[in-house]
Amino acid sequence: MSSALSRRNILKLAGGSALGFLLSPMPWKMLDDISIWTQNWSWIPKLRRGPVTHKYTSCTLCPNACRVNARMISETPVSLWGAPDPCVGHSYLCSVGLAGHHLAYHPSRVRNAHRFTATENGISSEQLSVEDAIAHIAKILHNIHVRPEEGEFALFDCRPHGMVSDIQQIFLSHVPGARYIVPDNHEGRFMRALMEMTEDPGQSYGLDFSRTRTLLSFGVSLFEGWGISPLVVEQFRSRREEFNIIQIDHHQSSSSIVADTHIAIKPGTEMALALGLAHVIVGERLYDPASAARAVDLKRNKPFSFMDLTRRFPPGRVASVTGIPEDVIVRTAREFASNRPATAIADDFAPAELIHSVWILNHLVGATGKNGSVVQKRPLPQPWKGAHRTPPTRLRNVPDHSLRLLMIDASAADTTVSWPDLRRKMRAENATIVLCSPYRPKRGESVDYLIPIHAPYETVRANPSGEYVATSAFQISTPLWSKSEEGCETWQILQRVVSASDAMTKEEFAQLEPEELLRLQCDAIFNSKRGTIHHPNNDETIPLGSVLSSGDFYATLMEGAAWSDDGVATSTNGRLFLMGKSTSSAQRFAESVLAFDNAGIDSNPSFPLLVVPVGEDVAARFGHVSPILSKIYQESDLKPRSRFAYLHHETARRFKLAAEQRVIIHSPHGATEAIVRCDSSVRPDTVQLSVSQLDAISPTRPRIINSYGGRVYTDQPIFVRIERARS
Amino acid sequence: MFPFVYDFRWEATSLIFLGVFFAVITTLMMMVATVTVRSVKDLRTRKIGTLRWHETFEDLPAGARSCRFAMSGFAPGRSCDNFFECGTCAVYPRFRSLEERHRPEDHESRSGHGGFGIDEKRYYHRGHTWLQEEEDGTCVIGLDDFAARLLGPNPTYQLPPAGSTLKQHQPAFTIQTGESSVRVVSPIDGEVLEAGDSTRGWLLRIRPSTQLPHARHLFRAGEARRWFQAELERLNRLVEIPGVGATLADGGTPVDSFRETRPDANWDGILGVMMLDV
Amino acid sequence: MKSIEISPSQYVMVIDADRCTGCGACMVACAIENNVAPAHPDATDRTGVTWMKVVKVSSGNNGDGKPACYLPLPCQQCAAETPCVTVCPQNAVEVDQQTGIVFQMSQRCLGCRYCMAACPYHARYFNWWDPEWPEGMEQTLNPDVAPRMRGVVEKCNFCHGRYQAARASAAEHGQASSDPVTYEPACAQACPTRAIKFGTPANNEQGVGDLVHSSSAFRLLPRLGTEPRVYYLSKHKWIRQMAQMEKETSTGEEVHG
Amino acid sequence: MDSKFITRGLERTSLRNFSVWVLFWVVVLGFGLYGAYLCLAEGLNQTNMDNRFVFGLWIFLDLAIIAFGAGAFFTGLLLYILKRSEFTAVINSAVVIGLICYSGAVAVLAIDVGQPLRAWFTFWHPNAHSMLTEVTFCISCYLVVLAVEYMPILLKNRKLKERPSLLVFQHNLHKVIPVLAAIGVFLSFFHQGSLGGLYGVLKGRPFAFREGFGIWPSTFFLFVLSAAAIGPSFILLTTSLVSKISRKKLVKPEVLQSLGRISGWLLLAYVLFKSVDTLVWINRTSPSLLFSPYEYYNQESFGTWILFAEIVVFGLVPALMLLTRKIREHRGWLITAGLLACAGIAVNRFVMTIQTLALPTLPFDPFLSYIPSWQEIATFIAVIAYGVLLYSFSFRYLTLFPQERDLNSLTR
Repeated sequence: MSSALSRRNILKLAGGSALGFLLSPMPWKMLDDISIWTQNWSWIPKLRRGPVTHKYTSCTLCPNACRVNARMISETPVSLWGAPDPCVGHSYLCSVGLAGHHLAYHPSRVRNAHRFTATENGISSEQLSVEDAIAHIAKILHNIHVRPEEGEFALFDCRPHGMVSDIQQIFLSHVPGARYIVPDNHEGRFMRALMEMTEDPGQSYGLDFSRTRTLLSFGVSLFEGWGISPLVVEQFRSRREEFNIIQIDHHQSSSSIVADTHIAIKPGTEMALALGLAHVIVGERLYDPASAARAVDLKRNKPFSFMDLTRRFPPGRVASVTGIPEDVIVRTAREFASNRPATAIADDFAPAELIHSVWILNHLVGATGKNGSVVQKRPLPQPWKGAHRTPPTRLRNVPDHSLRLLMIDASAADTTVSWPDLRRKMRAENATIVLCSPYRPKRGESVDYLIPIHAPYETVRANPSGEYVATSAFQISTPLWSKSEEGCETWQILQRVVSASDAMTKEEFAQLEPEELLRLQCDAIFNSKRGTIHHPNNDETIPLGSVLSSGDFYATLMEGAAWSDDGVATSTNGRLFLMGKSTSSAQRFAESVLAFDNAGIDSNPSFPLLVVPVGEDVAARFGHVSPILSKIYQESDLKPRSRFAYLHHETARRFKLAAEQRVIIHSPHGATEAIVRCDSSVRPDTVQLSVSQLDAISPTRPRIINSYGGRVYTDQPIFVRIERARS
Repeated sequence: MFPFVYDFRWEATSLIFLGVFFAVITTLMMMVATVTVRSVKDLRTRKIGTLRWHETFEDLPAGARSCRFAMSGFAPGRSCDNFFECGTCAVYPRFRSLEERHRPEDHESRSGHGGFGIDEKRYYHRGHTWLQEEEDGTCVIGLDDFAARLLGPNPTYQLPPAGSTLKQHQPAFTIQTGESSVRVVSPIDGEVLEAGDSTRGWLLRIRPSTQLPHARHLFRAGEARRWFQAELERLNRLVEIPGVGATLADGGTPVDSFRETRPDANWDGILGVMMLDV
Repeated sequence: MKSIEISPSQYVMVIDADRCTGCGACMVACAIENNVAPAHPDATDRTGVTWMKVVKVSSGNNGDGKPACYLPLPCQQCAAETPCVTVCPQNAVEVDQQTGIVFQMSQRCLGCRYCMAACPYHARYFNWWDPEWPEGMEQTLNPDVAPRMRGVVEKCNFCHGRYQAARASAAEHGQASSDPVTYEPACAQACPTRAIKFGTPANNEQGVGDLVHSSSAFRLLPRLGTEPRVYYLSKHKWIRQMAQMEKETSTGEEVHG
Repeated sequence: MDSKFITRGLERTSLRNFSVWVLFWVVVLGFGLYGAYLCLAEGLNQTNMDNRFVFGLWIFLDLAIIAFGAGAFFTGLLLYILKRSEFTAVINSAVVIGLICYSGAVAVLAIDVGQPLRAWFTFWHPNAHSMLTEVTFCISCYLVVLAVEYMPILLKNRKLKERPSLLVFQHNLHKVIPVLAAIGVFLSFFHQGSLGGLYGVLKGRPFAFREGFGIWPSTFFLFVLSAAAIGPSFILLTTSLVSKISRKKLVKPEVLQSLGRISGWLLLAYVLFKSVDTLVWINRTSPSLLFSPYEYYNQESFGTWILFAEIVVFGLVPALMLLTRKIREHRGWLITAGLLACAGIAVNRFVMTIQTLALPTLPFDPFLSYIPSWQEIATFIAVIAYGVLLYSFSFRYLTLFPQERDLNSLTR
């Protein structure tokens, strides 16, 4: 009984308390807390608050030196945007540039110097102070100094550009026997080819599209990468309607997708087309008389004239070689010659003869030396005019196994260096590679020392404009963060190494700070008394003359202003050499043309498809871009991916293949596996493969050049056959 | 959900929807509440005994609930729906009068059937107990042969003390046999005067609160015979007893203990089902 | 089939398919502007979070001189029968009547993903992982947009943060809260070729008012009656027909609607 | 050992066998729960669902088992409202099955959402226009109803009913069961329908979109009808399965047959309506959205055969079988027919969920495929194991089939 009573009491108590609990604010509070908790998890980052300010600087990720408008929250950049820039002429940022401020936080960022030693189980790394690292390297350098037979000391400048490269050359000039190595290929080759064909060797040229009506592009990537593209994009932005783009491309590249006309050409036959167009222009007398008069070897020349040469390329024949309908060739030639100002451009990495032939087209329509096409410009005034400089050596010209100590300047975001090539230049035993980079070395990059340098926007950097802009320009990339102590620039490391190993013979550069360097540059420009300054804050342009002192000039540039040179009155009476100034080069060109004579590339029937290599995920290959680019390269199918083979639907049908099917790609030299993707922008008789798939199937290890713009060149064509993989 | 919640929508659809929802919720809660209240009431007004009998009755297998007139063939297949309370049964009088007319012999005395001693003087209850009136107006309660054979040798009895009251159809005493125990329901209301044991032939002496002849729900000899037969068949359906078939046919004496013949059977279950304790 | 639902004071986006080079700048700018985290190592194009997603579309043939094109796909901000709004069990999706922007309240979303099943444009994204930024990078987050968490749905909202900022500064300059303010989403600002135009037909910023009525304007799956606020432009017939599910047989009129 | 807990007159296997059986399923359950735990702790990245395949195995599971669980409400309807007393024989079992199906479905739904802790937001800010809101509300209410209906069955347990308080509570509860059944019918009608509505309203998914009456697409009614149709079949199947495993006669064959007959009629009606609906969809609804229905079926694995299978092989055939006395009276055929019917509904739910998501809507979309990850499958298995366990315990210690005692001998 008592137990029953007590049970009832307990029940009452329980029921009562339950009811009371419900009536109390507690349950509602708990709901509230749960909802709040489910909405703010502790590990979701909190947002910074603070005043919004804007800071102007310029991007150093590529030679375009784009003007940047940084949105800052309490002294930290939260987003970067392009800023209008009449001097350099473009006002947008590419996808990589938009995320440039992330690079300081890149996952593979390093803050300390490292030494890597190969052990039986992989590479082991140890940290050490920058001083120690420099001391070690200086010691090696010293040994080289004492015993030259041990091998050479060299600096590899991943992107020779502007005054930093300049000062590095000057330093090296004081180290006996030191080499200054540059990549086999770098920007501006197309422009420099012009030197061979014009009279005055002192002149340098730039492209001025501001009035161009017809742009004839031989497979240049017009909308990605650097070099010419920003100039094109800028015109595309501002005056798309009267800017007529003809893109000659084997597949439908992103450039051809937006071009007004896309002429699909059989890969490797571009030169034939160029000469074919020249044939029509010459034959129909469409060329610009003035220029024709300047061209000494157009009509009569020994052993033969350019006309003789072009006779070999009648449209009919060119059509058969290039796979382009004859009427299209003729129409294009007429349009190019009539709708002027017109400019033809080729890629820096295209074969020399193609570049040459493209220039010939420009000469014929009188683009050279005309405002609105190819204009002359004066180079950027340099300090230390007289200083002695170590001449650059192309990587491929460096004798194999000759280097004992190599320093690599990887301050440029893009390092298109082929690492195996580099390795081959090193001594077989006790060779030392020093990588100066803000980031840990990527896979396959075996270095001995890593010395951290500043990431972009962390320090002041001189930022001269690219080779192509119509007039030289100069900006300073000012740091977005208050300058951090550790880390510095490659040239400073070089400076310290050199002076530490008593190799340095000249004391004058021993203590040179980045700012001083920039001041010297500014002085040089200021003293030239040329050009104008554009200030983004008030968006006004003033002549340099109106600036009182070099100090003021420097200060203005530090605020994000840009200096640009005056245009030069281009002389139009200089002689032109269509086939090349020197008889030797003319000979070479003529021979290559004759060699091409019965050319076009013939495919082997058992390997019917030509491989068109495409650059795969930049983020994957180039590593050091913002992780946010994964949106493009990982979280979308926008760009060609490795492990896929892209085929035109017709091709797929022809070989009875379906999308998402596993296939094996056979070439005479090997086979690789891939998954089929159908893409109508691929030329029917070709297959698009990403560069990483080429190793297995190409005759030689493919020499990949500039895969940034999604465009890749290999030494020789690769033909393949595709078969379904049986699983 | 409620008007005071942020962005509550004052629109027909929501209002109808929520209206229905709250209606359902309320109904549910009301029902649970009512049930609880009723239960508490039932617990208070000590009806628990009857209620338990009713529940037990509901839980009995259909076979155990067949109407007495179904056995006598007047209401074939009819099963009881009045908790064996023939006293308050609506159909009882009609079938009874039918029986009176067509089966007078039921009330003549007979010797035992199928080896089950059936005593003229005794009243049998469906819980396998019998009642016998003594001269002094008291009654004695005992277990019938069928039960004895079910229980097997020397079961132990827990009998209520003198003075405790018995309620019809409600547990009177408990029998322990083997590992199983079974509650035997009282055949009638009354008060315990004295506890006996198996040696004295009866288990309880009681003073019934009603005169036995008026206790309609009890069986007299003739009816009991048919009932025993029915029970045998029911038992046989639960477990084949060797020889019982013969018994049914020629009325020979069956084994003394069903148990020993079929030790493999679930006797606990059988006891419960046969003696109305499930 | 032009929209009648879209009031001229509501925002529209006009994307010129013929100008899109597929560079992806809009995707990056969008992710940075709206605090979308970099991809989780295991993320794919089917599990990523890309409010603005550019896709390459093949014609399957020569496509009269243009075999393929790029289409940037933000949320289409449907003006009529907005599919995601009606299905959300707890009103986590709202249409701002003034701007017409379809806004996802990720704080209230329970991640049932019903809205994603409902969206014919696949413009909604689920956070399959917790958002994670490399150490230090969270300092560069945009203070105007709250980062989301694992298990909720999110999508393009025409850079709502920017809209509110613009609205605030407009109010400071004493502009009435009724008339539309001028602003530009991150994707439009970032596009190198100016393929993305944004504004209200009323104010005709960047000429959107005229563009939506041009003969080359079209919208995705118009027959679903969702009246998207995102218009596309292309001079190529196959692109217009493909996007509107018109069959080759259909005549120009139908295409232009 | 535990014989004191087993209803008197029911013969159950020895505790040892039972323990072995239970142990096995507990292990399975444990494995499944681990998978479910991963999905809760690590997030839904553990599954193979993605932004395009937003629903997968789980939603299919939910729709299927909730349809199977419909036996509970439908038997309730027959017994308490249409007074078909013969179904007392199966009502208890039906209620237990319903409880298992619904609680299982709700549990899986809780894992399926990205933020389970916010699930109650649906009640706090309900959007009355959303089918999912209707589903959430109805299912949670009906789960309560089922729990209450399960109560008396539980309290009739031999030991529990010894307690006077429980006894009277059970007694009174049993009196109001018809009201509960009525509520159950009402709720079931709406959420079974809304489950069909879920996909039927998606105009953005022309493969699933259907026109309808008022706010309800035709799938709403088709789902109600189909659920009612296979509810009895599923009870028929489970009952036969249980009696096979327990080697007992549980109900009189007539009961199963009349279940089959009712199932057959409803299935026939369903097949007819479904066919009409499909024709309307093919000839009007889908073309009006410029989607040619034939293109749905030349995608990869889903040919027109799936339509044929759904309507004829798993629809019309079992319906006719169940309506033929001869076949019905043959136990084996009866079960086969029931199986076919249930399979048909499963196929229907599969088509509505998985195929709908696999098919592209944007013209440049690919056809998508999806294979569930082991965590998803584990969670699936967990539900089954949970069901088996709950049913096994109920069957051992409660009286699920009142007729069992009259149909079986009590020999071991």
